[in-house]
Amino acid sequence: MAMAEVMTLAEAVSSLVKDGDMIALEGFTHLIPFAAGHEIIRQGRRDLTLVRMTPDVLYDQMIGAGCARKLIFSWGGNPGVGSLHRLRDAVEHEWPRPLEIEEHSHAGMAARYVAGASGLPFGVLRGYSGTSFADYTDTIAEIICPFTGERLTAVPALRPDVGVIHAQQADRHGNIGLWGIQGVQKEAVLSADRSIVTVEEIVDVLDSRVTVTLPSWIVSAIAVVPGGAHPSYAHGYSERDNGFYVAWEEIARDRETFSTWADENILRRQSAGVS
Amino acid sequence: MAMAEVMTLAEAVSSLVKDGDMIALEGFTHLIPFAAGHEIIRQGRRDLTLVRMTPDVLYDQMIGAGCARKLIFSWGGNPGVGSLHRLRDAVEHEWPRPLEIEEHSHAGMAARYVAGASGLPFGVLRGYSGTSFADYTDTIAEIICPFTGERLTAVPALRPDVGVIHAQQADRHGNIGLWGIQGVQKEAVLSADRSIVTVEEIVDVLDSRVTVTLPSWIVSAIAVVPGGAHPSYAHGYSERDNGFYVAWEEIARDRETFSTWADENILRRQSAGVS
Amino acid sequence: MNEPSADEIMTVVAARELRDRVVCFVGIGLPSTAANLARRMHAPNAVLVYESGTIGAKPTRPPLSIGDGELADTADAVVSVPEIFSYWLQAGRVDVGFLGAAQVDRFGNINTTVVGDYRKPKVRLPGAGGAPEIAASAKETFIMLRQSSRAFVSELDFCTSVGNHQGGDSRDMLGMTGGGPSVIITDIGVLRPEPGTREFVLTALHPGRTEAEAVAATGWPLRISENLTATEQPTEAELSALRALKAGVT
Amino acid sequence: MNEPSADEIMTVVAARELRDRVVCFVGIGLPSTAANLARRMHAPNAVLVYESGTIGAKPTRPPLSIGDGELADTADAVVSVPEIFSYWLQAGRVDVGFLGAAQVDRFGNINTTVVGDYRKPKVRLPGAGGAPEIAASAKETFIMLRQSSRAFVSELDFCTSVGNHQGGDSRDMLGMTGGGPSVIITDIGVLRPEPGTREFVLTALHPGRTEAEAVAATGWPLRISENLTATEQPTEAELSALRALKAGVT
Repeated sequence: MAMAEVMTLAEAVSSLVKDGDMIALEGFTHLIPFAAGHEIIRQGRRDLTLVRMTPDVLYDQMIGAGCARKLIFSWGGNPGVGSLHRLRDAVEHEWPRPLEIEEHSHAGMAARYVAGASGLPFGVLRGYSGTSFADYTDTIAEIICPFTGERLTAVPALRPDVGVIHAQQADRHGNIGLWGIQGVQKEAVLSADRSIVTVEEIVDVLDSRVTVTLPSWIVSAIAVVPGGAHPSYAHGYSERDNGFYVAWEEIARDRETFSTWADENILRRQSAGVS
Repeated sequence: MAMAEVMTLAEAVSSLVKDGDMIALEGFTHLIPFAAGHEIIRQGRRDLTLVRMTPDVLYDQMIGAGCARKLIFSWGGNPGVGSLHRLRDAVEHEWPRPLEIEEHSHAGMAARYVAGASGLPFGVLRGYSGTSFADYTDTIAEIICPFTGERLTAVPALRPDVGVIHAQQADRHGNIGLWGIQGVQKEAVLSADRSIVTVEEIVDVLDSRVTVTLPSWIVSAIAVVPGGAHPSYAHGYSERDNGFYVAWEEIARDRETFSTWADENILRRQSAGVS
Repeated sequence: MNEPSADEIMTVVAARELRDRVVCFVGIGLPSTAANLARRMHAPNAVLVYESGTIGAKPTRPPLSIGDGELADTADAVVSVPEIFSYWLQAGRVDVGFLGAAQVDRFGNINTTVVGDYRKPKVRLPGAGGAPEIAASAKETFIMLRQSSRAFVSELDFCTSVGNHQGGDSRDMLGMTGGGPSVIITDIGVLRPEPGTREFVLTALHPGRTEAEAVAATGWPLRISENLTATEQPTEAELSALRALKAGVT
Repeated sequence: MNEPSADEIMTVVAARELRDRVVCFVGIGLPSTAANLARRMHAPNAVLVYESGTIGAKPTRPPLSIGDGELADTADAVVSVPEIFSYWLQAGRVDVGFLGAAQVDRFGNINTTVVGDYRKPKVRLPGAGGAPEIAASAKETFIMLRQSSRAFVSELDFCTSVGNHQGGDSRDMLGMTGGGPSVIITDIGVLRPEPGTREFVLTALHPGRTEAEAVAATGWPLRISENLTATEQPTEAELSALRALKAGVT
């Protein structure tokens, strides 16, 4: 058992994320680790398999920047706004490179994360029957209840190499605390081999509002990155920047405006966070 | 959708618990619904299938009082003290009546509750292989992972007729809040067809320490029973009465001392709680 | 007050479908607006469940995303995403699933995945989200989308969420625990499944709309109910509540 | 200071086995006392996990039950019982499972269920609790119980928790993810599995104890290790820490 190590975000990404890794950056609208994703782009990681239930603007950026070889997901849109143009460009026109996709529903993805976090090879759910999903993936199988004979669906566990989340706080021992919408934050860390958690701040004692605690010893690295979820938000620290999500529609629609934006706002920026 | 109804404990038991029901009174050392169990004894319910991971002193009392036909459980002892003499007397000598048992491990029982709460017919775990459990029950079966071929264990869902728990608080809308050791409180309610929740008090706003909330509309009845978990405890309201657990050893060892105790402390007592 | 727009009529009609005290699993966009309108009008005790894990959310304005902070702040309970799908939706605790769609067929099956070939799509849509299991497990489902021959198709390019499957009792054969779609609300009218075949037929027309419009906006030979009714014009109360909701006025 | 009792020696020796920084899933009773003693002595950073869902509990005195309030108050995290078994134990995050037993056999398989016939038991014991999956999934398991021919049996009446199964590689054949029992600590001495056969043999004797005593207190033909060692007498520091722990002195 090793305690989480506090380091800069640049160090965390450089030591824990490798080309070709399967990585899961989670956060269900809330607590999306944008800063960590930008650092991965900045460090030029390639051939990643990106896992995420809702590959919204962050994965649009990472896909547009050419980090990804494959996407495992369940809903790829800009919530309340529309399409993810960089994702669509990759799927529809293989730009900047072809993108393999493995597609599930939210319930299926959740069951896969839970199986991964539980050390089981598969999860079981009522789902997918009658749909087209199984025609395009071998990650959906039938399973029969040994007691009732009912037919259900099995999905294989997700076991990312690296799980990345943003949280509100870490305490001085490296225990992570978060509150508000929990998403699959816990499962993204517990299903992964290694993990990076960016936090708003390090505190003496976790806030009483904390509803999910991750003990220090299951986290690999902690980086202090205030605002590290922007344009997503950290409940109690910031508000969702809905304006940015709306603006993304125009930025991402065109390859050139996207590349200019990424250059100015990611590639030529300093690594984020406290060092 | 119907909101939880606030009523007396006597009314709750009388309207929701029937002879022959499968009932789960849960609380993992913490928040054990003793007062509700005593009311079930007082109202003379018979032929119950009692479900509980840790049938400790409360189920010793209910079994000794003759309420139970069957016990589904995973650890039947007096924690830190020793045996449950009434349970043993029923199993070893069929007193006051024979008791059928269906026996699992904690992990198996937890998986069964989770399956019940999830609307699945079975749960999957790594467990039981090489043990003797499957020789004595048909509620353990092998299941093969359709992706890896691994052999795992399936257990059938628990679906009690009634789930009964104690919690610290209900708010004026009937939402239930609890904190401290959570056990399988949530699953006992969510896996059951009907539910009774006894609470320490009704408050305007749930305490900020609450970590588990059960919305009003999934609870059938709420009864206000301050101290309703004694000799178990309600974190923030009372301490575990370890002395009583130790004293139970002598009370329960003998049929007569038990019957005298039950007569004085349960049968001839007024129904507990606020009316 | 201005005349209601087509979207406003659709939203008001959808809101009217939602009874009080139902537990409603809400998709983002128009369904969320309609459900919140219902909560402000005749269904103050409807429980709104969002896939972000917020149960009993009471947003003051239609949230942009299903994970806006206000949903958590106003919810009775906030649970994890795995839990919302297993303990709440799959367990059969949701009365009404309220879904949007990109394509729908005559049996209320839904496509939100791709237009064209899956491997070489003409348009890559967002995909499933929570919809497949909402469609499978909610006791009934309401579908809401603008009617056009591109959206109301004779054959889906991809079946994301199952409605009445191939009609008749074919849905039941799939072993689903939920009841399937009971209404499709569009900007032109309302469609409901015909008993027996479970094919969706036009049962109501909104003010100013015609049967011919509805037929032209449908990619299969749309049948008209013998009991076709006329939608009641949105009331001033409904319209002003809707506009206040969208403006974030409480 | 008084001479140590047999239970005290057993507890001190068990505590010594626990290395610092391990994640230890603790059964109630003697294992819990030993683990907490270790935390006060040489293993201040050991993480104690109780099946009640408390992770990183730091009790000031040995709890009577695995659900005492102090465990929750002092824990780094409190999770539900289903979660402690699925996300934590089954997932392989526990280094050491620390178990008691009513009966143990030469391969470290454990019975805590019944003495005699299951259907007509002579003695009905509490049953499994968390032990079967602790024994299956922890990276290694420590077993702790008083040695007697009634407890150390040639054949278990019921196999509650699997140790080295039938010896050799038979445990591995069961597909378990954890490593199995690595030590049995008794009031007489210490037993460890012989490489290859994985049968437990006597490897240490406590002060004042004899091989003959150990053999007499074992229901199978106990073998003695060629490298039999003598347990170091509990130090004053160990004893006073143990007694302070039991008295609830912090």
